[in-house]
Amino acid sequence: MKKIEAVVRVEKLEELTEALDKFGYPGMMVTHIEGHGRQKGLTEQFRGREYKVNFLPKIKIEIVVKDADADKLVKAITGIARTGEIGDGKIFIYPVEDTVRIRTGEKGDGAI
Amino acid sequence: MKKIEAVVRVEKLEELTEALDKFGYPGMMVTHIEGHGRQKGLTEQFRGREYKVNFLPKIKIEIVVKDADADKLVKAITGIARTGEIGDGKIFIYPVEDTVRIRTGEKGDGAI
Amino acid sequence: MKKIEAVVRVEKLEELTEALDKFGYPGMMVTHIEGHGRQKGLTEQFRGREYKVNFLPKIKIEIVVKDADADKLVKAITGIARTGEIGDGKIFIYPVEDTVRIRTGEKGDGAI
Amino acid sequence: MFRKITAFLAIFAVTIGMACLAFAQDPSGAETLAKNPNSPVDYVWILVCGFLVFFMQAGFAMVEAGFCRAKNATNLMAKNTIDFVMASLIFMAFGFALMMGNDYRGLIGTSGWFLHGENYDVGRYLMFFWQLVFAGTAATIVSGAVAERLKFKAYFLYSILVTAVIYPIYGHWVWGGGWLSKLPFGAGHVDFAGSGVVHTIGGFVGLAGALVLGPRFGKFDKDRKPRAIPGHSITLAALGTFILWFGWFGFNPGSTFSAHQLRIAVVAVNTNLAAAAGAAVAILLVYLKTKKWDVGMMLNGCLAGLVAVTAPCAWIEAWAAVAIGAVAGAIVVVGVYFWENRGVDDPVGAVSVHGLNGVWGLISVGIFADGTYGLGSTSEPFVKGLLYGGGYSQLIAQLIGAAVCVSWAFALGFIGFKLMDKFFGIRVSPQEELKGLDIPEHGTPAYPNFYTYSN
Amino acid sequence: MFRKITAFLAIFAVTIGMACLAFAQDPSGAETLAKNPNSPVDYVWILVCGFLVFFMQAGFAMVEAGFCRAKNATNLMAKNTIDFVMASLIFMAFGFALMMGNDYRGLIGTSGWFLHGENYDVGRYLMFFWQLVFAGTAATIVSGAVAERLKFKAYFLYSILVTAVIYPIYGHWVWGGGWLSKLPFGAGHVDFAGSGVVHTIGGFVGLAGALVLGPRFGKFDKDRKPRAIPGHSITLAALGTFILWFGWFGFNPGSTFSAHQLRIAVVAVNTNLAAAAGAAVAILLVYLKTKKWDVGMMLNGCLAGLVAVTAPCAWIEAWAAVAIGAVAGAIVVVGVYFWENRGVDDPVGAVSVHGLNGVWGLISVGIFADGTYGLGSTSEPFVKGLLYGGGYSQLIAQLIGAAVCVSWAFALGFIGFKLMDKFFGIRVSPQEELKGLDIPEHGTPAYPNFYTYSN
Amino acid sequence: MFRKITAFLAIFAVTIGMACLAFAQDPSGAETLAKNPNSPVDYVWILVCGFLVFFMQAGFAMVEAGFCRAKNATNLMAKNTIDFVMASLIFMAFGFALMMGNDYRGLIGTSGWFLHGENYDVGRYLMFFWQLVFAGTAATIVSGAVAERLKFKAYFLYSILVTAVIYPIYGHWVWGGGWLSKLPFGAGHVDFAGSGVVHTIGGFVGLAGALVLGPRFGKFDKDRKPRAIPGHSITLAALGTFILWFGWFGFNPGSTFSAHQLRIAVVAVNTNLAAAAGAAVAILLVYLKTKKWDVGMMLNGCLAGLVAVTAPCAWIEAWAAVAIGAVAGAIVVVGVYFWENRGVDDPVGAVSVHGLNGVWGLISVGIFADGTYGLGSTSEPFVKGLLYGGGYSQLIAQLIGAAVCVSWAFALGFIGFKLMDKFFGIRVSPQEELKGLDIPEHGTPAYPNFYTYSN
Ligand SMILES: Nc1ncnc2c1ncn2[C@@H]1O[C@H](COP(=O)(O)OP(=O)(O)O)[C@@H](O)[C@H]1O
Ligand SMILES: Nc1ncnc2c1ncn2[C@@H]1O[C@H](COP(=O)(O)OP(=O)(O)O)[C@@H](O)[C@H]1O
Ligand SMILES: Nc1ncnc2c1ncn2[C@@H]1O[C@H](COP(=O)(O)OP(=O)(O)O)[C@@H](O)[C@H]1O
Repeated sequence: MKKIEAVVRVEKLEELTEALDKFGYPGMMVTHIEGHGRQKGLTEQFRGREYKVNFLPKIKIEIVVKDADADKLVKAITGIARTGEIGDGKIFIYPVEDTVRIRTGEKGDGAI
Repeated sequence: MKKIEAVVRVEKLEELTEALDKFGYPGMMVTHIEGHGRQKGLTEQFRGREYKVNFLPKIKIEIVVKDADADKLVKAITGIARTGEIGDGKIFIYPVEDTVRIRTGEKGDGAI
Repeated sequence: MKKIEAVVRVEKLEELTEALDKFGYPGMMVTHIEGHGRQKGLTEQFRGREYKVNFLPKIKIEIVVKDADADKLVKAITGIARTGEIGDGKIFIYPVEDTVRIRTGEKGDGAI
Repeated sequence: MFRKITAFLAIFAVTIGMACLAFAQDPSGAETLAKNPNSPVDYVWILVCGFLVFFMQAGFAMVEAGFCRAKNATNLMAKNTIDFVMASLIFMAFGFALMMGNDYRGLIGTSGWFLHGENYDVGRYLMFFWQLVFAGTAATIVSGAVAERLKFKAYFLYSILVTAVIYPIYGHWVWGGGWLSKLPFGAGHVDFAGSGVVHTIGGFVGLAGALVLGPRFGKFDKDRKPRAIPGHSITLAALGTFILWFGWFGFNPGSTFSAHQLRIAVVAVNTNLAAAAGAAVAILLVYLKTKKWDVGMMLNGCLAGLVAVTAPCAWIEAWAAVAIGAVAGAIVVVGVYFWENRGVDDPVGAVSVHGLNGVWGLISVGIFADGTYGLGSTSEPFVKGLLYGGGYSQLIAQLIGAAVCVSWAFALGFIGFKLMDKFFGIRVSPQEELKGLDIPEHGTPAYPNFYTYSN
Repeated sequence: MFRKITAFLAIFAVTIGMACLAFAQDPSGAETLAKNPNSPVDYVWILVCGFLVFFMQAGFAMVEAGFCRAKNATNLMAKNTIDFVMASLIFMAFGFALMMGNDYRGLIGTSGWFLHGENYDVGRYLMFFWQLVFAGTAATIVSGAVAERLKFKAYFLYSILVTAVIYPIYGHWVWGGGWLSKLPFGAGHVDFAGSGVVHTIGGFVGLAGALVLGPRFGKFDKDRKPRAIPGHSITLAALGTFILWFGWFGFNPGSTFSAHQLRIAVVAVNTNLAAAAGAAVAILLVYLKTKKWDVGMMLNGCLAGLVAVTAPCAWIEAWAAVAIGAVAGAIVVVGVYFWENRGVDDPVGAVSVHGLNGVWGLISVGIFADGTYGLGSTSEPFVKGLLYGGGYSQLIAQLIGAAVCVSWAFALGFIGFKLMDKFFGIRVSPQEELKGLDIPEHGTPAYPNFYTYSN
Repeated sequence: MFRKITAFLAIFAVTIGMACLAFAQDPSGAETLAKNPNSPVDYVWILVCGFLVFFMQAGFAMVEAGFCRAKNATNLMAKNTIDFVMASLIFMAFGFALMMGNDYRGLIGTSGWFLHGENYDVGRYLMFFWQLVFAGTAATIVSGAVAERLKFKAYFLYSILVTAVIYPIYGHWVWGGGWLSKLPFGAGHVDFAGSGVVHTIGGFVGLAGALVLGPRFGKFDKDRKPRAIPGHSITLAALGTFILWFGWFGFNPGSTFSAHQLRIAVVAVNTNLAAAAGAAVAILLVYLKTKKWDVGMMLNGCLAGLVAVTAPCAWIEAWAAVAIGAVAGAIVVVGVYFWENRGVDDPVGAVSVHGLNGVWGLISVGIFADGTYGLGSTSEPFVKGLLYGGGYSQLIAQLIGAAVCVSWAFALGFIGFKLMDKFFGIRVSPQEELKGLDIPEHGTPAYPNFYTYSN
């Protein structure tokens, strides 16, 4: 089992969810995070004075998948999340030792 | 060391925290995430028009534990978080290479 | 590749970001989490009645780094995040199998 | 759907259409003006004060929302709107007639249904407007005490009950020439702007509702110890309190129902001083206990002072207003702890603020009234209390009225909520309560763009 | 920067300085008071009502913000402020003269530019103040219909257009002694407090804006099916509605422009009943359809009732106000679905609330006016509609006025927005719209301390 | 606890009880009405305007909360409430007597303590009410300048100092028949509605507080460069501004203290135009500098215009109001940058809005007063400024008054805050400031259901 963790642009969430549903991976955890990277932050202003915001809102999607499916999902996500502009984000792949479905107690790939 | 990551129903947080305290694992990270899975989303409505919300608020609990304690904690969490209804959530177990307690600089199991 | 996950005090975020920038690791994911540990929670009050809050706001910083850089970054973070008081937080190190830069499709260390 | 609409309207037209047949008195106001060329300033005063009283609806909505959780904010907005909506329609149809119609044996009014016929008169409409905004206030007080667990449907029906029966009938007894106003003690039972008629009624109907419903999930721990459930916005609660304070300047001074009573200046000052004293005492008392400056309780204390001074405001002088407000501030603090320790869950403190202090307000008339002013007039009979040589008679009249008010409000409120509970259950399901009422009852979360905790 | 300021001010002084040369009439009010010793109460009434109408600006700001997303809240505050700011300056310079100046062939007014010369008179200033707050209301209605996508710059220019041309010229036709008021049917086209002059104008200029802009990104899915875009704060929306309801008590009763018209009591009652009926019908209709108690629609229904009763409020009795409000509640529900199903995106329902119900309000006069009251006076000619034996003539006058109002507002609004669009493009870029207008246009997020979703 | 309460109240009763002994003048208002049958409309006007002024408390609370961070919102609500609470009690006990009591050598008033004895009179109570709401406004201005770091306790004591000493004594000099009103230049130093008495006082006491406290943690970076600290709710800030604008219509026109001064119409128009001009200039100036439409500064500009026109509003005509407001808008923009660049941290811009523009308002009288109106009367002496042939004398009177006002407010404010700082330290600890004052000082987070950033 592997965990695919993708940091993407906020506006990509909807499309990605639909795609993953199609792949038979409805299950995911979505977190609203703040990203910091190559992409420049915003300049905002309050009562006439400007200030820089170094963090940008990003979406973090985490999915635990069967080893076999990892690659094609990574490809799919990459394809959808890409705009070619700085700030598209990253995908990280981690090892997972086990999964338990709380409702049934099932373990292993069956629980995913 | 292992990391236990549990996605559970919002209303289970309090009970889980108390239980883990008892097990001598006060330390945890709690994140409010949005879950997507088998469980149906909600139908909401605004000014007469209905719309579907595909994400449900869930709680993600992360605890890093000694290898030895992993299983009994997973069992404990499963027991408490289970309702038998779709949407109970999942537990994922990951390998952890090391832990550092910032306050003291300690490393390894002692730092957990 | 390794992932460094640091739970730190909210007020340390700014300083840490600057330091990591210097180390050539601008890229990071920041999450506002609620921490629970040795540190006592707060006592709040509403309309004359007191109540305890068991969770404290903490910042979780995640950075994926080259194996070689892990140690010095952990040291750096520890140094900055330490106050010596209970509640300084923890650093966890996890194995990472691969990284993809969505914008370019690059993989491996080059993508970090 | 359209058929439904047309049907609905047809019925409406017919039912009410009857109205326009009977002949009218002075709908244009020409005669009234001719008779009394000075009336314009009275009309202006009463209407403007009435507008301010109406605005209190916004104040209640904000205070209650601010003191409850985000997951129930939509529901509170719905309830705080629908109660005035139904009050307007029902009070126009029945309430006003029961309260201000021709008296029948001191018990009820019997004329003026649907404001029809000879009620199509500028003077009657003026009085209707004034009484309506008061009825609406009494109705909206309850929503706070039953917040976060009462079904919208039940609240919908409740608001009809209050504005068609509970409020107007008691109102008739005190303000409609009914038996309480004719008690053979002092000047009879008097309640200048409604500590009793409006606030005690609202507060104790609320208590009945809170008791029938039982406490919110999580309000008491296993061993019945009360737990605080913090409200979701102190800024809204404070805004609401300021709006109420502002509106009260219409509520009390406007109750002279005439601008030619220059006593309105004294009423305004007293109203303000009581609010201030109540707030000061409340925050100081809690500070002595917890060493924190408790804003929520200060806001409650401010409202407590306003409620208490509502009955006496026209018959007392400044120092008495301060004293009455100070006691009110103490009562609300003690009251809030009192109910909670007895397992009663009143999310916004409505029972202590309006119920207990409404009673205190009625009683205080019998103590502090200084005999300088009469029944909305500068001439005899003057209202005189204990401290000014009036003896006990006025106090007795006040105690009787207070007792009747509490019993009437609590009894009818209890019966009303119990009956509804029998028929369809007035409390939402535990899951709905846990998730908050906004989505299951209304489908609409109050703050969809914000990350909120639902606990 | 400083040179710029001084320049700016210099020009100001010069342009307007001209004003103070010409001689004045009664700037201190001494003569006016001498002539009419009873005028103070009228001044008080008109000013206080005018203050209430001004306060409606806050109501619109809160309702629109509440019904739109957090990422555009700053922009909505900016627009809802600037429109009244520009209205004040432009209407003082040009609008007032065009609307209330000496009539030229029933088409426009031609005197009183910059309130100068003989306009420096307490009576003229009073009238200016009253007309200004109305102009400001008409202007601010539009911001809701064009919300979440119109550039601030375009809105800035639009508010000049509306208060310098669209509103005052049409206003002259109805209230300035223009041709519509002289139609040879019934009492001529009548619009007591402005269902047409203010609300229909605002609503249909808004429709024009919404059409020129096109729908918001995400409002319709691939196959053109409308999708709900929930507003970010039901509490603010409700607060805003209460503020508007409150302000309307200045808007309608104040339109007698005299406290000696005791009819103000009837106007106040009718205003309130229509709001209640509109809210009740709207929430019930949606309940029949979705089995949820829809707060957003109830608030719209309440405003719909207020808009509709604005024209007839002085000429009808209570039951008619309820009927008119009930129909308005139905119209707003049907209207909201109607526009959405036709691909028109009106984020807050301004077109249905103000546009459609403004028209209904005008028409209702021809149906329900009961002949008991005249043109802001208790004497002939009285306004009489169909149901009271007035026959069709008044109805015809109302229909003509409504048709003219809709065409004028829509045509000029459409041309105005189209022209601006040609010159500099009135819609923000897709990325800006996605991120929300607050940061790209103003640099200031509305809620920087809160975790918000930007979808 | 109960012993404490009773003790507390006993003392109260005794202290103030003294009051009710002395004999009273006209508590019922019967004689007053007999003497002047036209007074009701004046009472109505003054009271209603007074209610509006009171409502400004809500406006200040919302503006300040909106412009500060979520973590200090509870604290701001607490301060904005307690200042009016203490003002009410203290001004009734001492302030009113010092300000409006029998004059002693042009320096202080010396009668009317606790509103007792012959002050139990409708006319005196009316005047007290009016002066009180003004005192409360002066007090609340300061909370913005010292926001996010001043201890609640210190603010509590400060509000006593301001309403017992600083405000009433200066007020006596200008409005109580004191020496400034008798300056041998022009008509003496004049300040129609309080640009100086209320706003300059509040603004410069605020400056003193800000200086004694020093800037907030993080306001300036290592090399002293100012950094923006965005406020947590632009919607609340805008709502507050609308409420203040609304309340100002009571503040300025009501200052005629009589409805028989029809000049109130001119005052209302001028008040509104200055607000609009201030807002327009402020947003345009910032736009020239940053190319963004800055809402925060527009709101400040609007308030700046209102503050500035407060002194001259009754003595100028429309174009002058626009000019004065425009300059005010420029002053507030320049002022905000000016203080920040000098290391002064004024979180909401109170010093520039109220302090600087209060001074400008006083001066503007000497420039733009057009000689058409007198001292709250339509007869001699008329107030005439430079541009209308009044020469320099009025301007000199204004400059002297302004200088005195600034020095008095700053000096006493500075001493007051310094002394408190010596005794118990007026600033919260760095950790408390970092976490926000809400929890350490009050125990109550403002938004417990929302995910907030504490930075
Ligand atoms: N080494 C890293 N570890 C963790 N997160 C990272 C890392 N590098 C980038 N990110 C995340 O990816 C997001 C996009 O990265 P960025 O450098 O801005 O653009 P790009 O990925 O196109 O180069 C960042 O906002 C950050 O959240
Ligand atoms: N493969 C997965 N990867 C990550 N998170 C998952 C996965 N499957 C489920 N989840 C999380 O678990 C939650 C519950 O899963 P769901 O399918 O709704 O119910 P159940 O676990 O009872 O089948 C989801 O909301 C989602 O957050
Ligand atoms: N075993 C653990 N697993 C996950 N998070 C932990 C663990 N132990 C501590 N933490 C996190 O670290 C934070 C600080 O830990 P705490 O015990 O309060 O202080 P200290 O680290 O100084 O002993 C906690 O709030 C929690 O979020």
